Amino acid sequence: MNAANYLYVSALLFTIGAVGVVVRRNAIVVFMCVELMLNAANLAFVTFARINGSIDGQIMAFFTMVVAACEVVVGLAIIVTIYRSRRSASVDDASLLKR
Amino acid sequence: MNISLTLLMALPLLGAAVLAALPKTNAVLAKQIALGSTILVALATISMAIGFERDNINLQYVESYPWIPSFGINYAVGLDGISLVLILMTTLLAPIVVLAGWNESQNGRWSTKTFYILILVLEMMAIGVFAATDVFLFYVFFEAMLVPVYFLIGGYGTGERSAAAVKFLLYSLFGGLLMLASIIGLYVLSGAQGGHTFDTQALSQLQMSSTTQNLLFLGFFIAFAIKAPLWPFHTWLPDAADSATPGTSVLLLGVLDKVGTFGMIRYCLTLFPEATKTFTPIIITLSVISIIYGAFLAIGQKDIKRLIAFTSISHFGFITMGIFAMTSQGHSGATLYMFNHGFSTAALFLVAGWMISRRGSSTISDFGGLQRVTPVMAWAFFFAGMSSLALPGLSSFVSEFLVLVGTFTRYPVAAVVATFGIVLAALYILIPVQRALHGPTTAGNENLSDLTLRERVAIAPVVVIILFLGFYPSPLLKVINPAATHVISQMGFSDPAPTQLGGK
Amino acid sequence: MQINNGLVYLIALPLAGAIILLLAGRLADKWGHIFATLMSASSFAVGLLQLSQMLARPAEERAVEQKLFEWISVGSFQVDAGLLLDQLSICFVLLITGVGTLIHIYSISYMSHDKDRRRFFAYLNLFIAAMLLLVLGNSFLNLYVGWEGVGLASYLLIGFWNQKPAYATASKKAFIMNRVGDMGLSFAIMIAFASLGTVSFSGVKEAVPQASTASLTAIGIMLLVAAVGKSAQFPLQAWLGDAMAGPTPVSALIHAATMVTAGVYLITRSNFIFDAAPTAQLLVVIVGAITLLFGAIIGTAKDDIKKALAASTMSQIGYMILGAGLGPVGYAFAIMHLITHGFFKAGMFLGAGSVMHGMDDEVNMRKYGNLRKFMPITFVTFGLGYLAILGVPPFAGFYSKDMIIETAFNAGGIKGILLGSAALLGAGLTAFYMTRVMILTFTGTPRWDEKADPHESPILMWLPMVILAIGSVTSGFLLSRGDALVHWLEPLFAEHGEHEELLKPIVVTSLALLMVAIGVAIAFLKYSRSEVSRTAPEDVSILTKIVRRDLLQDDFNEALFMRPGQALTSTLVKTDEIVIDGAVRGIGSAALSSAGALRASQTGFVRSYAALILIGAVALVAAIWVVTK
Amino acid sequence: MTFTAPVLNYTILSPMLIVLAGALIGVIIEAFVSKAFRPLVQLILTIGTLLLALVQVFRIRESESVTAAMGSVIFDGPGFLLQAAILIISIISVFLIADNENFTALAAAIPGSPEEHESIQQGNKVTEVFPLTLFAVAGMMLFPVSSDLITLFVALEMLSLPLYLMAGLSRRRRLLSQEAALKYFLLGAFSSAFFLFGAAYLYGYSGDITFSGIRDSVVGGSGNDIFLLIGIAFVSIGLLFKVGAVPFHAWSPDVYQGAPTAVTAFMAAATKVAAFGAMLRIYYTVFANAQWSWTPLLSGIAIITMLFGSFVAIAQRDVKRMLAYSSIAHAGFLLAGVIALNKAGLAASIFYLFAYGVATVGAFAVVTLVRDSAGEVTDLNRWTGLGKRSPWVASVFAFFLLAFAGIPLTSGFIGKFSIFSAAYESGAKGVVIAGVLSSAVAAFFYIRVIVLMFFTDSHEDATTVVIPSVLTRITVIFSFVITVALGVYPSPLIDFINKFATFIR
Repeated sequence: MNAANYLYVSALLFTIGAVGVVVRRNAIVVFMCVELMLNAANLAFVTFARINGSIDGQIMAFFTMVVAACEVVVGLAIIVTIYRSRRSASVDDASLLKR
Repeated sequence: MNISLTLLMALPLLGAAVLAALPKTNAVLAKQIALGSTILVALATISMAIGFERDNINLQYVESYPWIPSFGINYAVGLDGISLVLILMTTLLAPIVVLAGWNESQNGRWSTKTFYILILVLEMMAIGVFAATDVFLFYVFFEAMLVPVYFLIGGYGTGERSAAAVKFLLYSLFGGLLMLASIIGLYVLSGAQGGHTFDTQALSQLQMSSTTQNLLFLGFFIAFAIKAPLWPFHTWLPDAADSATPGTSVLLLGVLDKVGTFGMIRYCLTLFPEATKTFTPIIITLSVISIIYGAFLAIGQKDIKRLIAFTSISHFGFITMGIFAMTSQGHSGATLYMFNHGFSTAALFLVAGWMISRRGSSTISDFGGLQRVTPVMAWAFFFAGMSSLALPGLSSFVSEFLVLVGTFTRYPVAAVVATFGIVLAALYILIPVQRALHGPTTAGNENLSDLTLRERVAIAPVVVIILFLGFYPSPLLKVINPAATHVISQMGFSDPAPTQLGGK
Repeated sequence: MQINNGLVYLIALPLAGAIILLLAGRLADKWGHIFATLMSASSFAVGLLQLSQMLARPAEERAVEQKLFEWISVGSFQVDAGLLLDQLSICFVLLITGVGTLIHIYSISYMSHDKDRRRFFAYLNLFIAAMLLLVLGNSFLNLYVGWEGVGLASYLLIGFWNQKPAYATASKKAFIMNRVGDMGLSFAIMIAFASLGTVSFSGVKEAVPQASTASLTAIGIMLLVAAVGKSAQFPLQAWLGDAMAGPTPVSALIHAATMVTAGVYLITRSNFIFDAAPTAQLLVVIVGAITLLFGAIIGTAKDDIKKALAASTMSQIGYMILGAGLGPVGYAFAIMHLITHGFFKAGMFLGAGSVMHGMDDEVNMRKYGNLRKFMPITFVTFGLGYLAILGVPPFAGFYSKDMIIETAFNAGGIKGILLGSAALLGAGLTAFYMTRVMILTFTGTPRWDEKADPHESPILMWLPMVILAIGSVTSGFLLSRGDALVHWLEPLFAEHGEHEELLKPIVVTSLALLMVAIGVAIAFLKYSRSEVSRTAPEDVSILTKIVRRDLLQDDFNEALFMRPGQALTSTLVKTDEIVIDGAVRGIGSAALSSAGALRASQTGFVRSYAALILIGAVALVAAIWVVTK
Repeated sequence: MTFTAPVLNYTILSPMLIVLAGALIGVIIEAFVSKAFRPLVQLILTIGTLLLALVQVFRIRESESVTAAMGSVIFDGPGFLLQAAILIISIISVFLIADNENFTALAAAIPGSPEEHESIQQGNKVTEVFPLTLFAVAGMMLFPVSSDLITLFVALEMLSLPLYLMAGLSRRRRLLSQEAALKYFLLGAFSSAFFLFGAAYLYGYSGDITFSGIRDSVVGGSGNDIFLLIGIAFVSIGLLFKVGAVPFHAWSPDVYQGAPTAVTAFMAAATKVAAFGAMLRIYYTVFANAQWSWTPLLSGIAIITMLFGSFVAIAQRDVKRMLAYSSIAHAGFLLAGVIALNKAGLAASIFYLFAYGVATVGAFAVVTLVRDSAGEVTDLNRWTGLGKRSPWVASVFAFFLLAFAGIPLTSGFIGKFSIFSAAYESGAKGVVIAGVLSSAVAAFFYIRVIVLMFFTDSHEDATTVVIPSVLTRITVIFSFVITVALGVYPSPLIDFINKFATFIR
């Protein structure tokens, strides 16, 4: 199978994630879309590792996962706090700061 | 190295420092210290002027220390005839302004001492801007000067003072930033041709394409044209003069605006001779427009301070025309004009200021018949007006005539049109003279008091200088001539030989 | 040329007087008038001394010079503050200081009730100094200083009672119209420097032979413009009538005897230019001829005694300008007429002042009448002046005016006939309006206001009148005896060849006297035989109305200059505010509103921010694709 | 197969390790020291740590070996300068953070809830902010010295994550603060994803994750250009987001306004140094030879950023938002230094970063002082007449504004001059002209604030200026002195920077 196809999949996933961030309102879902984008990048890393025959890309993927996990911790903390304050997880409700 | 110039600049700063250490409450002491410092500076300048070698065309009192060596920036100062004359004007005007505007600071937002600190800082920067021989140093003073003036207008002025201050600052900053772009251009060019430098002499040797030269020239010129101010960049001036205190106006129109015309000589002409030649027709046209336009607007004003501001626009038109006429008469005349304009505007503004503060109004029609009520004040105003319309026998005549004659030999049409300005000058002076001084004494003016001794002492030196230089301008001309001729010959110009009309 | 270091005192004395009186303020109120008179008299004495020295020298060496100091020196533009006293200027010096001193004396009494008398004398001294500088300066630029100096003094003196708005306006008008003329002088100096390289009289004179006619014509025309402004000639004549707002001694000194004749001096002084510029010279005679008629016509309808005399002055200076424009042969006659006119016109003005003194400052002649009984000295002196101005032999005017008429006829061709006829017609008109003045003032029945208390003036006033009257009688005869003045001035002017005579002198004289007789007769018929009404009749022809409105000179100036000027001014003021400042403010508000619009892009919704990033990303990729394509 | 121990070269890493160690100790302190002592202990620890790290940075500045951790970190001249700048700015920011008026008592409590009141009454303090700061500082220090994609990404997250949290800790107006944290977090994560995706393509292009490897590929031009371009574009997005360049700027006004002012100061100043530091390294070394592809784009972004920031700032009514837009405009100016791509540009950028960072902290420090009974007042309309009531504070603030505007005799002018001249020298005249024009626009709103403070009479609901704490005072005075000194006599610093400003590739 052509390695390029994996790249297309990765690009597709990235796009889905990016569009998801823009169109979804629930903060958790938005955040999951970001995770999807990160994983799309991971897929690209792994694919390139395969293409280039080096292991660096795979290492990068592991790092990404760890970092993503950290991000989840911080992100959920923020989202939960704001949910508790506002009783809403919609990102559109948090729009006091503008102009 | 002779450090006279640095010491001269340090003097007002020292005065400002002493003032800063004073308690706020002692306003009189603050005034006295300010007066003392400015007088000291004036005396120091006079002694330097006496030591100045008139026939030496090289810069004198030269100092140069590295300031930011990695950019090739030096703290470099020096004097030629032109800058000496302008510094002399600045330092002579400063004590007069302090003495004349003794109570100007009392309606301010801040204390008296702040007012005088700002004045002294401004004086120091004015000396610096005229003395700088490093373009970067010049620019630093050029821009930094705006700050004290801004606070002087906005903090101690009247009426729409903050709006006027902002307008002044924005106009000037805009011009300054254009100049900054040009300075950066020069800097980069000099880097490509033998090392970064800001030395005026070295920069004048740069090779550049005519397009580059034209663009860089415009950056400088627009900045100076705003400052001078030349039509159509003038609209900040009436507002600023309207709002500022008379003393501030004197410093603004008399000193600060001269930086514009001085800059044209020192930077536009010397650094960009070719571009100067390209743009001269346009600039001469703008000058002539300024002369006539400023005069007409002055005639149309109802407020005395705005009127004086517009007369200055007309006068700056003469100065610019003289500079770009590229004849020794035009050039010397323009420099002399700068000096004379300083004093004649000072006289006008100071006396107008006294009239306004007594009457509580600056509308010309509120006055009337002052000659019978306050004869000395009326005489002072009349004298100032005569000086402004360049009556022969007063100093401004010499300079105005030199500019006209110098321009005529190269640009007769411009000179002829500009000469119509002298008729308009008669109108814009005599109309307010008639309304304010003549006629029956109008209601509200009956009990105005005449000039006090302090005010008489303040205006006396101005009157003496105007009269003296009207009959005997040689001391100044002898200082100016070598420098002016030097600039012109560097540009590759010489005075046109007498030519007959229509051949023989 | 000889050096004489005494010339400066001529100017310095009255100048010192002016400065001291102005600076001393009220302290000098008690003695100021005497001091000023002494200063003027001392200057006259210095003038006499100079004359005596001058007479002692041979004709070619009479001119003396004094260099005071280097005035303006830039490049090739070198002007020294220098004085020149030659045969021409000594005439003026004596006239100015002599008549000036008399008028000082007169004013002591005339102004004795004015609390600002000291200031008046300071101005008078200032005027004397400036006028002396005008005639003594050795270059056009020095002359210019005096030229504007007398303008200033005239402004100050016309507006001496400037608490009256009309008087203040009159002084302003005079100054501004003079400035128009001064502009001409500026142009002349500029052209002279640009084409001849010098502005001194001697320098220009030397350069004339090498100069092109175009240059000289241009200089000449511009000098004429200057002369027209200062001497109230057509078309810059309108200020002179209004200038009568000043105290009467001022009118006598400045607006009759001396300042207004400065134009004649200028043209005579620049004879070497006009001689070489026929076109300019032609313009000079045209201006002179028009003005002499113009002034005379205006004079016929004036009821204000001073304005009638002013119109007469205008007309008489027209004669002088005409004479000066007739070339070498005419200069001396112009000067002669100038001197005789100085005597008789000053005398008449002082007479008018004396009348006003007695008539509670009334100037309307329709409210005079039969004053000869009450003011005999005034009547006699005024009458002698009257005879002089008419040109009745052997009074002064006869000698000088007759010569000018004669020379005009001799100018040759149509030009000569036209000019001569104009001059003749002017003589007739002069006779008419002057007779009218005499009749209305001194004869007939009294038509006085109640407050009037006609009486003869005190000695300080009538003495100068008497002296001037003596001058009016004798000066013409003395100056023309053996062509004294002509020979005196000869070294200054070019040789003039013999002209063919169109008319024999005796014919011209007879014609002139005939015209005078006709003028006098008409005036008698019109005013002496019927009762004069106290108000000017309204049912008069349109022509009379026009003449009463000074031939519409003010309407013309208003329509052509003042109103358009005012409209232009207010338009420009609005333009400045709306267009230029408006553009700047427009940029400011446009920046603000665009900032407001951009600010709205910050919606506060995090999703729109993300969308912005996404769009940015797409745009960036697209741009990279475009750039690297 | 033998195990080769990696050569870590601890000397090079020591400053960062010191900071990390300090952070960890801080976490332990949170657990073991009693509430009453925690603020003081944490403060001393944090400042001590940062000072120690600063000393260490200076000590190793001329060490012979420059790479550490097997080439993942490269400590060259610019690395040294940037780390030193970050540490100095952090120290003065920590002084502001130490003012506990700024932070909530209990971050987890619902705003307005009884728990919150209780917590306030107990005098609780969120001392966690100190270790968070140290973590962020460590990340910032690592960011500009990273030398491969992994380290770069980890450093990016390391500096970002603590900041997300810190943004939400405000004591007053907590809803706004939390909103700011949420926005910052979501958008930050979003941009990180772009960054990572771009990193993947750079790796795909060169087959290497080290900067030197990627650079070699760019120089050799062997790889697939499309991968390179996608990589450059997406990595740039991540970096441009951090510096707040248009159109990736939208977070910054909201976050600047919502976050506690002390955090805003830290974020605005230190993050900018770190992010531009990394950007300079990447563009000057890795992408240098592909400049044909990115210079035009970056120039465009620089121009838009300058003009947008300056224009929108005109219309702002809130001082923190105004400073945010001003910082956007300054990001545009700094991009000119990146575009310059010459030694002068690098030196100028570093100078500018330091000068701007210090002035920014100083300006925000003044903002923390202007309060009413309900805490800080950032509404500009209520700043009217400040110059009358507190001339010194207002004057200092005005001075910082003049520095931002680039008036001579302030550090801002020297910075602007040097960065524009470098850009001009490289031929980017359009950027210089746009920079000059937007400076003129920018002057408009700086002056507006000065007018408000000095020339407008105050309203009734006037604000007061609290007497600054010693620490805040130190920050303000330090920033002021540096801003003056760098304006009047910048030569020593410029020479110092010139000595070090060369990237080792």
